[in-house]
Amino acid sequence: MVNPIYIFVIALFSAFLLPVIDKLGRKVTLGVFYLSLTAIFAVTLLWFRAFGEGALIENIFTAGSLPPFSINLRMGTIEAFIMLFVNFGALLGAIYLYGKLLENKVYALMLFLTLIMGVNGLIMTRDIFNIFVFLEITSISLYALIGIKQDARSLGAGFKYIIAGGLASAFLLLGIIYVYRITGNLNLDLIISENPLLLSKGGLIALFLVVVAFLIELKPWPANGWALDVYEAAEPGISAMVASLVAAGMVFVFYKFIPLLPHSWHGMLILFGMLTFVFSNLTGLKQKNARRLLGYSSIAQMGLLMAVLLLVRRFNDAMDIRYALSDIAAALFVNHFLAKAGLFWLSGIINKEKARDWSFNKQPVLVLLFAVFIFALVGLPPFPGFWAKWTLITKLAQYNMIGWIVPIIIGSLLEAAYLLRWFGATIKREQTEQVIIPRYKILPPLLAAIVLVIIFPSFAPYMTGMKTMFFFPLLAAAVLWLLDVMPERMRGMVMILILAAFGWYIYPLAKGIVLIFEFMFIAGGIVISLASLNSARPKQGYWEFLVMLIMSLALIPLAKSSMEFFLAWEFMTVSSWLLILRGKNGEKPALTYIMFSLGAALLILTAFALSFAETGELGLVLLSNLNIYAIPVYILLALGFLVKAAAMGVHIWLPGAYSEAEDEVTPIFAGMMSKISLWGFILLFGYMGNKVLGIFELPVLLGWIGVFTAFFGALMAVFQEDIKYLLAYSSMSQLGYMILSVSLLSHLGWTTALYMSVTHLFFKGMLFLAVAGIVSRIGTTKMYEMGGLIKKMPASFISVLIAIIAVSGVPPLSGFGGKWLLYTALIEKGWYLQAGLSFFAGAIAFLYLFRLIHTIFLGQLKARFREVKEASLWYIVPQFIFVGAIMAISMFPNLILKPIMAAVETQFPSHVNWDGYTVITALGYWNGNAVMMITMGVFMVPLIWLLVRVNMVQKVEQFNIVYAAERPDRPETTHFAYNFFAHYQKAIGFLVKEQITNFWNSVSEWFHSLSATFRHIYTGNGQTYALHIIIYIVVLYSLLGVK
Amino acid sequence: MEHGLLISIIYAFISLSVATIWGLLLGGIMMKVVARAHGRFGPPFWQPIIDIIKNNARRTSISHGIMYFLGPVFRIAGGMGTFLFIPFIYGSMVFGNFSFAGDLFLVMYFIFFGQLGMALGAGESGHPYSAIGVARGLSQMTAFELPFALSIISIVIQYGTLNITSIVAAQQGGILHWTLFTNPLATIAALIALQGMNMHNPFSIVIAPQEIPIGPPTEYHSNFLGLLQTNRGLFNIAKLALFMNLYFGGATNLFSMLIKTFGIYMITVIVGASFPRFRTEQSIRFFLGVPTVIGILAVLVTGYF
Amino acid sequence: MTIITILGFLLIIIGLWGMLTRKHLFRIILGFSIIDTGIHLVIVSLGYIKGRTAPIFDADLSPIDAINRIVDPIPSALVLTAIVIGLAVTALMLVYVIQMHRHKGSLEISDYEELKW
Amino acid sequence: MIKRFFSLIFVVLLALVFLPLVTEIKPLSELGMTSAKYAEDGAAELGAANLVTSVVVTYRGLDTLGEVTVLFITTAGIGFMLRRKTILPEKKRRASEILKSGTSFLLPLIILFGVYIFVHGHLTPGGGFQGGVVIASAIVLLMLSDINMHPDHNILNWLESLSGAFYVIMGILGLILAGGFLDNRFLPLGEFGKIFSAGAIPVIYSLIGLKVGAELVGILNKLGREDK
Amino acid sequence: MENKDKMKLANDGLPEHEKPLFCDARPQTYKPLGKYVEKFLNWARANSLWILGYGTGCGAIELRPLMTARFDMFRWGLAPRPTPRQAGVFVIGGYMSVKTLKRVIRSYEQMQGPKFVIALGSCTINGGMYWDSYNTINRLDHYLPVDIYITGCMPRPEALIAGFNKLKAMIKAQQTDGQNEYARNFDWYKANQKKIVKDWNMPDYNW
Repeated sequence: MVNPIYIFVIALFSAFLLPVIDKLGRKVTLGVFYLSLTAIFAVTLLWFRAFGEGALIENIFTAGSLPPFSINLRMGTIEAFIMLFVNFGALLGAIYLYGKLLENKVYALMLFLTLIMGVNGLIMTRDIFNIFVFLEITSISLYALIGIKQDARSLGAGFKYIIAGGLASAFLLLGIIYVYRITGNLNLDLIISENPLLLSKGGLIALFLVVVAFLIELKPWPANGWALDVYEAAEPGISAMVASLVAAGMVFVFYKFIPLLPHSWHGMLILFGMLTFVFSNLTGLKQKNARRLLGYSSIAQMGLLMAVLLLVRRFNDAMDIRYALSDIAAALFVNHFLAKAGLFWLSGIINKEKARDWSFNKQPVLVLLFAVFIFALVGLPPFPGFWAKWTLITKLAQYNMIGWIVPIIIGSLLEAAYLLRWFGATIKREQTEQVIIPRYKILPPLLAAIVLVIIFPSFAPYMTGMKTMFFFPLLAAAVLWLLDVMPERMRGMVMILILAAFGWYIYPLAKGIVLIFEFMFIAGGIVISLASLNSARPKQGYWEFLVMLIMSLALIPLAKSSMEFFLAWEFMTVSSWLLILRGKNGEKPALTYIMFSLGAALLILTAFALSFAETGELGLVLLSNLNIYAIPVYILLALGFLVKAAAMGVHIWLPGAYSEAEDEVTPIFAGMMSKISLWGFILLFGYMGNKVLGIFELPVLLGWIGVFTAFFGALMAVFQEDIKYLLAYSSMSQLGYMILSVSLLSHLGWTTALYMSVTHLFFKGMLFLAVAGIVSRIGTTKMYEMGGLIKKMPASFISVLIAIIAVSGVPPLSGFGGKWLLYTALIEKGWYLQAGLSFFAGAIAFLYLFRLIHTIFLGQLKARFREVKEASLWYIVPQFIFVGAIMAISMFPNLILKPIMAAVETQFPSHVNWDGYTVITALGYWNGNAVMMITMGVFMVPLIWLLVRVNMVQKVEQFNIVYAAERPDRPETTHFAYNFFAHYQKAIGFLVKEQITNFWNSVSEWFHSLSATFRHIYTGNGQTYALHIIIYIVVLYSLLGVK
Repeated sequence: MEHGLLISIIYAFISLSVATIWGLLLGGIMMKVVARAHGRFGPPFWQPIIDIIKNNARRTSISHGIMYFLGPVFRIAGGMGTFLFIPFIYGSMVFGNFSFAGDLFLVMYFIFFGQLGMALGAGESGHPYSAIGVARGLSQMTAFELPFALSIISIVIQYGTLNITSIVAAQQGGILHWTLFTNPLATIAALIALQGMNMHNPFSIVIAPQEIPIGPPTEYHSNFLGLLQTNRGLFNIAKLALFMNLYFGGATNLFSMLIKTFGIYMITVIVGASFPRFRTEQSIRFFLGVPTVIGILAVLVTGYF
Repeated sequence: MTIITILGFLLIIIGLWGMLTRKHLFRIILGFSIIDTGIHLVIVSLGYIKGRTAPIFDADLSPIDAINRIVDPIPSALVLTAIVIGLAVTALMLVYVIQMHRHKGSLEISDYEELKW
Repeated sequence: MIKRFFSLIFVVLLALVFLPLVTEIKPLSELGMTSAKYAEDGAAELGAANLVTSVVVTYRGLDTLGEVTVLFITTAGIGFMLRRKTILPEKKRRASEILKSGTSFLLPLIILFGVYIFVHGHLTPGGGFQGGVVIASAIVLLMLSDINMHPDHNILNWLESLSGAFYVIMGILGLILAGGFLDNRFLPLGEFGKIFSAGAIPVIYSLIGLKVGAELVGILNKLGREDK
Repeated sequence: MENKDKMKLANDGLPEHEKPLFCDARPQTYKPLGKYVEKFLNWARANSLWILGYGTGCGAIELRPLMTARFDMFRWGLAPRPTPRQAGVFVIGGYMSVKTLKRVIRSYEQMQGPKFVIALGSCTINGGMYWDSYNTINRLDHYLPVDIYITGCMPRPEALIAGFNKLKAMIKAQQTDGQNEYARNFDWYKANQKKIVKDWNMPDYNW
């Protein structure tokens, strides 16, 4: 193997000779320069491969004597791993800086080389004074390189950096010399083995000084203002180096010192790491400058990494180099390293200071890169951050360190908040000017992104026992993305074919309740997707995310382990979020949606982690074996699913998400995605049954939440002016019924829930599709702007009519079955008051349903819609498929009730008898078929009477109304639609004052003002920053309790 | 059902006819009663029937569209259906109706069928007063349904069944077995709700004749109006029959049915003659206040004590 | 505990105080230099053993009894490196100050606060 | 003011943090294990009379290489930072006669002294760094006495580059021919205490001396210029 | 049936873009049904007279007492109705100004047939005390087919009752057919109406 010393040799040799070579011309110099970097990278690559094949750790001695008498280096698996990325990053960084390097003096090349050498040295050396030397080489090269951009800002930032770095190295030097004085040598390994010597008071102080110096280099909160300034002001190529390469070196040095640290220090240091993670992210919330924002994120990630480095020491897992990334810290490191460097590079390409000035949605390459980096940072699958977070939280739970999960969750959410907000805003902003992309500048982020994606197989250890099909959503999305050249409708057909094939593939795997869900997702997905074929306009990213969403939905019920479940869950979250973001005004609702969804996901993750901690396995079945953690797991899962179901209190994401998503997607959200929370509850109750917390039976509590959701959802729907908002709240209300009935934990209850969810899919699909069709024709979603469309869109009217009769539960259509089952089940269980309230909610549903159909189809047609045509067939056909389905199950409820009851019977004993078409429970009976027949009969009699006399009927036009002996002026003033239920608002509108929205808004506001408060510590004054460092040292010292 | 389809249709027809005629006459009688109370003669008690004939005898009519045309059909189909799902006279083959098809909840929800259809028809007329009237009617409906539903739940708890026939059966054997006496709270709540359902004063804002010329049916006339008026009689009887069955021991023969429905309707008339009109939000608040509390008490008393 | 060590620490503290309180950029650099010097003093003082001689072999000092007669050579070696590095950092700071002055014409640290929050 | 107050408090607190280092750590009385080994075997192993030099150049040779690198990147950095066109300052007081004649008299002596120091680095106190600084001081003296004199940029560059490169080559030679990187024993150790002894140490120290001298001159030269 | 276009009304009073908002069919004449059937139906019509009380003039004051306990019009099957759609008898309560005439025509046309008009007071007959006013019409039956005139200024409620009873008798005897008369002489009526009402911004026939 090549002696790693040659890394130094190559770097130094070319650095020393470059000024001379430069006489031959800059091209030659650059050639040598890139050659050297490539050679260095090649050396590390060789080593990495060797370790992959099982090589042993190698110590490299210098000066012909053995340590501790001479300096030695070490090349081990971890070193090789880190250096691989460092040198890869260095190469990319150098490529990125090509332009700058070309135009600046040769010094820049030399400095770059020494910087790389310094970092490599930091990683390899085992001599503590040598660490100091390499640190200084790194720092000084960096100080000089920051000056590549010569303006007052970057110089000021650089100077602050030097002050901070100088202080850190001063303390480091003091510490090192005292460590030497006490242990008598400078070799790290020897010092570690003679650790007890350092446990004296003086020794601990010396150690403290060393550690604190590296902490400061890691930019801990709040002593990190100088670093932020550098990130903000320096040339982005350099910032990328600071955030990735240099940080990697520092982290690794810190890692080297960990064995020296007394155990009593760990907790406090982890705390400080976590504080950095949380507070940097918090402060980032308010940040408007793109690079400074990245700076906050970098610092936060470093804090997390530091905490994790200390935490993972308790996990005692052996690291396998073949799967280097199976180490949490390594995965976090790689994730951060590539993503952050990539983002900094991107920021250099876009070259806009303010994050809100970024806009490049017409340049797919940039969008894609941005997405990959942001998603990786947020920790979405399949990027390393996802696996790292998953493992970290499960391990923390397993090793009984649950408390640490809290800051991780809070910090992650805060980080997601500003990153995803940024992402959403950037993607949505209309691009006005072309971003010029020099080829050499786009290459590095491109490579980084590719690596982020293709290191995916390295996570194989996480995926043991996981079915391949859980990656099908990604695969399908990728396939559709590659088919981008095809005509849009063709792509849609392919997507539907994929769904059908997928349905065929999973059909044998599903039975019972799962089969019902699969039926809803696949069949419903196919039918609803038909509507999206209506336009041949290219829709970037539409089919991809749609297929991903539907497939991940279908996969969730098939999940056998919590890993599978969570992965599919995250795929679902991401794809649905992106679909919302595609909507015209989707930016804000998408953010709210993703924040709540991520919050829910993290709750679920924590629950799974706790379950893993207790049972030691990931199988979902094991939820039923839980004992110690049963209650917390139960509550966490329930909370997570409640958020997804948009239950009362956490519903505020729903209206925006549903209504701002594209019209063709909303039926999928409302009809299918919302049901996934129902599946969650079925899972939860199915495995864990009833649990009692204090005097509360948790399902009873959930039932109350459900019924209040139903009630308030309905009430809020009544007061909406926007049709999609109305339907969204209506969905929320319906979900409330389902939560209520599934919480009953009885045969009838579950039957109700499943029956409702299937019928809800049908009628919500119809309603949203009808609305989509209408909106596609008239271009507004405000109901009071519509009116009288029945004559223009009779087919849509019929479908909406059938749907609202079904939703309201009026016999003879299928909705009544749901209501009947619900009340029967509730009364059977003894939940009387719930039954009363849900009856009230059901009555309120009439209000919004009538308003819906009236203000759209009835009343006065507006002049500008006089030429409107019926919605396109692409909308009508799926609606009538659903109409057919509803009519069928209304006529023959057995079609659906019998399979559902049979499926539920595996869980609960059935008390239901059948007599022909009559369902007989202990309480009552219902014959859907007979009701249908009788209704049709009694309907025919008066109809015939009217038809007999139809001749005398004169058909009139819309203004032929009695209008107090006047003629109507305009349709707008004659159509009663706005504030339709004004008196209702007057009577009980106070119940739906926006208190919950206000609550969440104030939570957000509170975080933002907290952020604003905290960031004021960064005064911009270099001296103050120095003082921060001193304060940090003193405070940490006193908290560590060095004695 | 032991008899054939044709027989049951004939029975249903008889039952419907009796109910409709009785319902219309009941309306006429009440008009007479009120007139006597005013010191007038009042119209003849068969006046409603003349009105219906007159309306059907109209030579012209206009239609605003299909839904407008079908609205009254929905309305009367709702009335007929509701009635047919209620066993009219306990133990009677002819007046047993189609109660085999569903139970109490079916009846409660079928009530909405007609209202919904009517609302849609009225909506298509394009007249703003119709829409305003419907908005008021629906709002008020949600409010009085709550005490009514609570009362029903209380009854279901009390008798352990949703089957109306069984509920009537349980009340047989003396006046003290009536729900009126065994569960007075539920009865009171339901009777207050009934006032709302009947849309007499003080809950008549929906059809405020001068403000929004009789509200939803403001555009209906001729034979459409004829159907609506027929339904008014029939539907009235359906409601009264339901209340009779649930709270007043049902009826074992035609005569007791006449007496009981008359009595129950009398309550509405007395209340209507004694009170002025509530505004919509006042009536909503009213129903969500005392009657709901009574209903909750009824549920609590029967369900949990 | 030797007087040199104490002196070293005193210099460190004085330098730090200067760095934290002086507004002028050159004085801040001066403060830094004082800290550096203090540290160098501490380093050297830690290697000193009372009554011993420098670790250079000559007529007076043979390698055989060196172990009992010489002071610790390592701190001397280290301080050499430390001095050079200190010099380097100081030089770089000075260059920064020159450039900063060139761009903004000010030598007050409080004039370089536009980056904040 | 409040900042001053905080500074005072925390500097005092920091002093308190340092206090145990002064009070607890007793003055050294025995050599530590590493230095004891150096004292016992250093002379024999490396053949250098100056033990500090052995440590500096060989035992901790990597540090020294780093140190040289630091100096090197400092010059590079300064060159990089001051990369705008610069000229010599115009208003410059002419050197006094005493300085001029003193310079012409002392210059060779000082350079000679510097060369002596780094060539004898392995025998007597001093070495490459010290020698380099002395040489640089001679050049500075020259620059002070003659305002028109400024060192040739090219020569400095070549000197720096080549001496640095040769230093690295020395290291590699040690790696290939002797025990490890920067091992001085690929050249004969020679007779203890003589000038041609201690293997490559004098060579390395000479290279360091040249390099340090060139770099320091370079730094001063660059810092002494002004904007155009 | 004649030419279809001749059946349509021109609706010239309406701006072009509003024409589709109004029905343009002509009123038609209706034949009575079979003898006995029609007799029965006329009985029902006569016994259920729903009044459209349009208080156009002072006569409206005399209409109100009819509803009181003293006169009790309900016993003859008379009932007030708030909307012309449902009413069968139009009681014109006195003098007709140009402005009210327009509304009266509209309301009359919106009533469903068979429909009857009772005109109260001298003003409807010959203009009464306003006979030379610039703002009132003199003879109502130039504009609408009137079935019964009740004279007086104002006629007492008793006179009204007598008028109603006369109307009932006429209906039963099938002696009055204002709806058909209006349809037959539609063009004449319309021309008269338009002579008076200058701002004719309605369709020619208000369905």
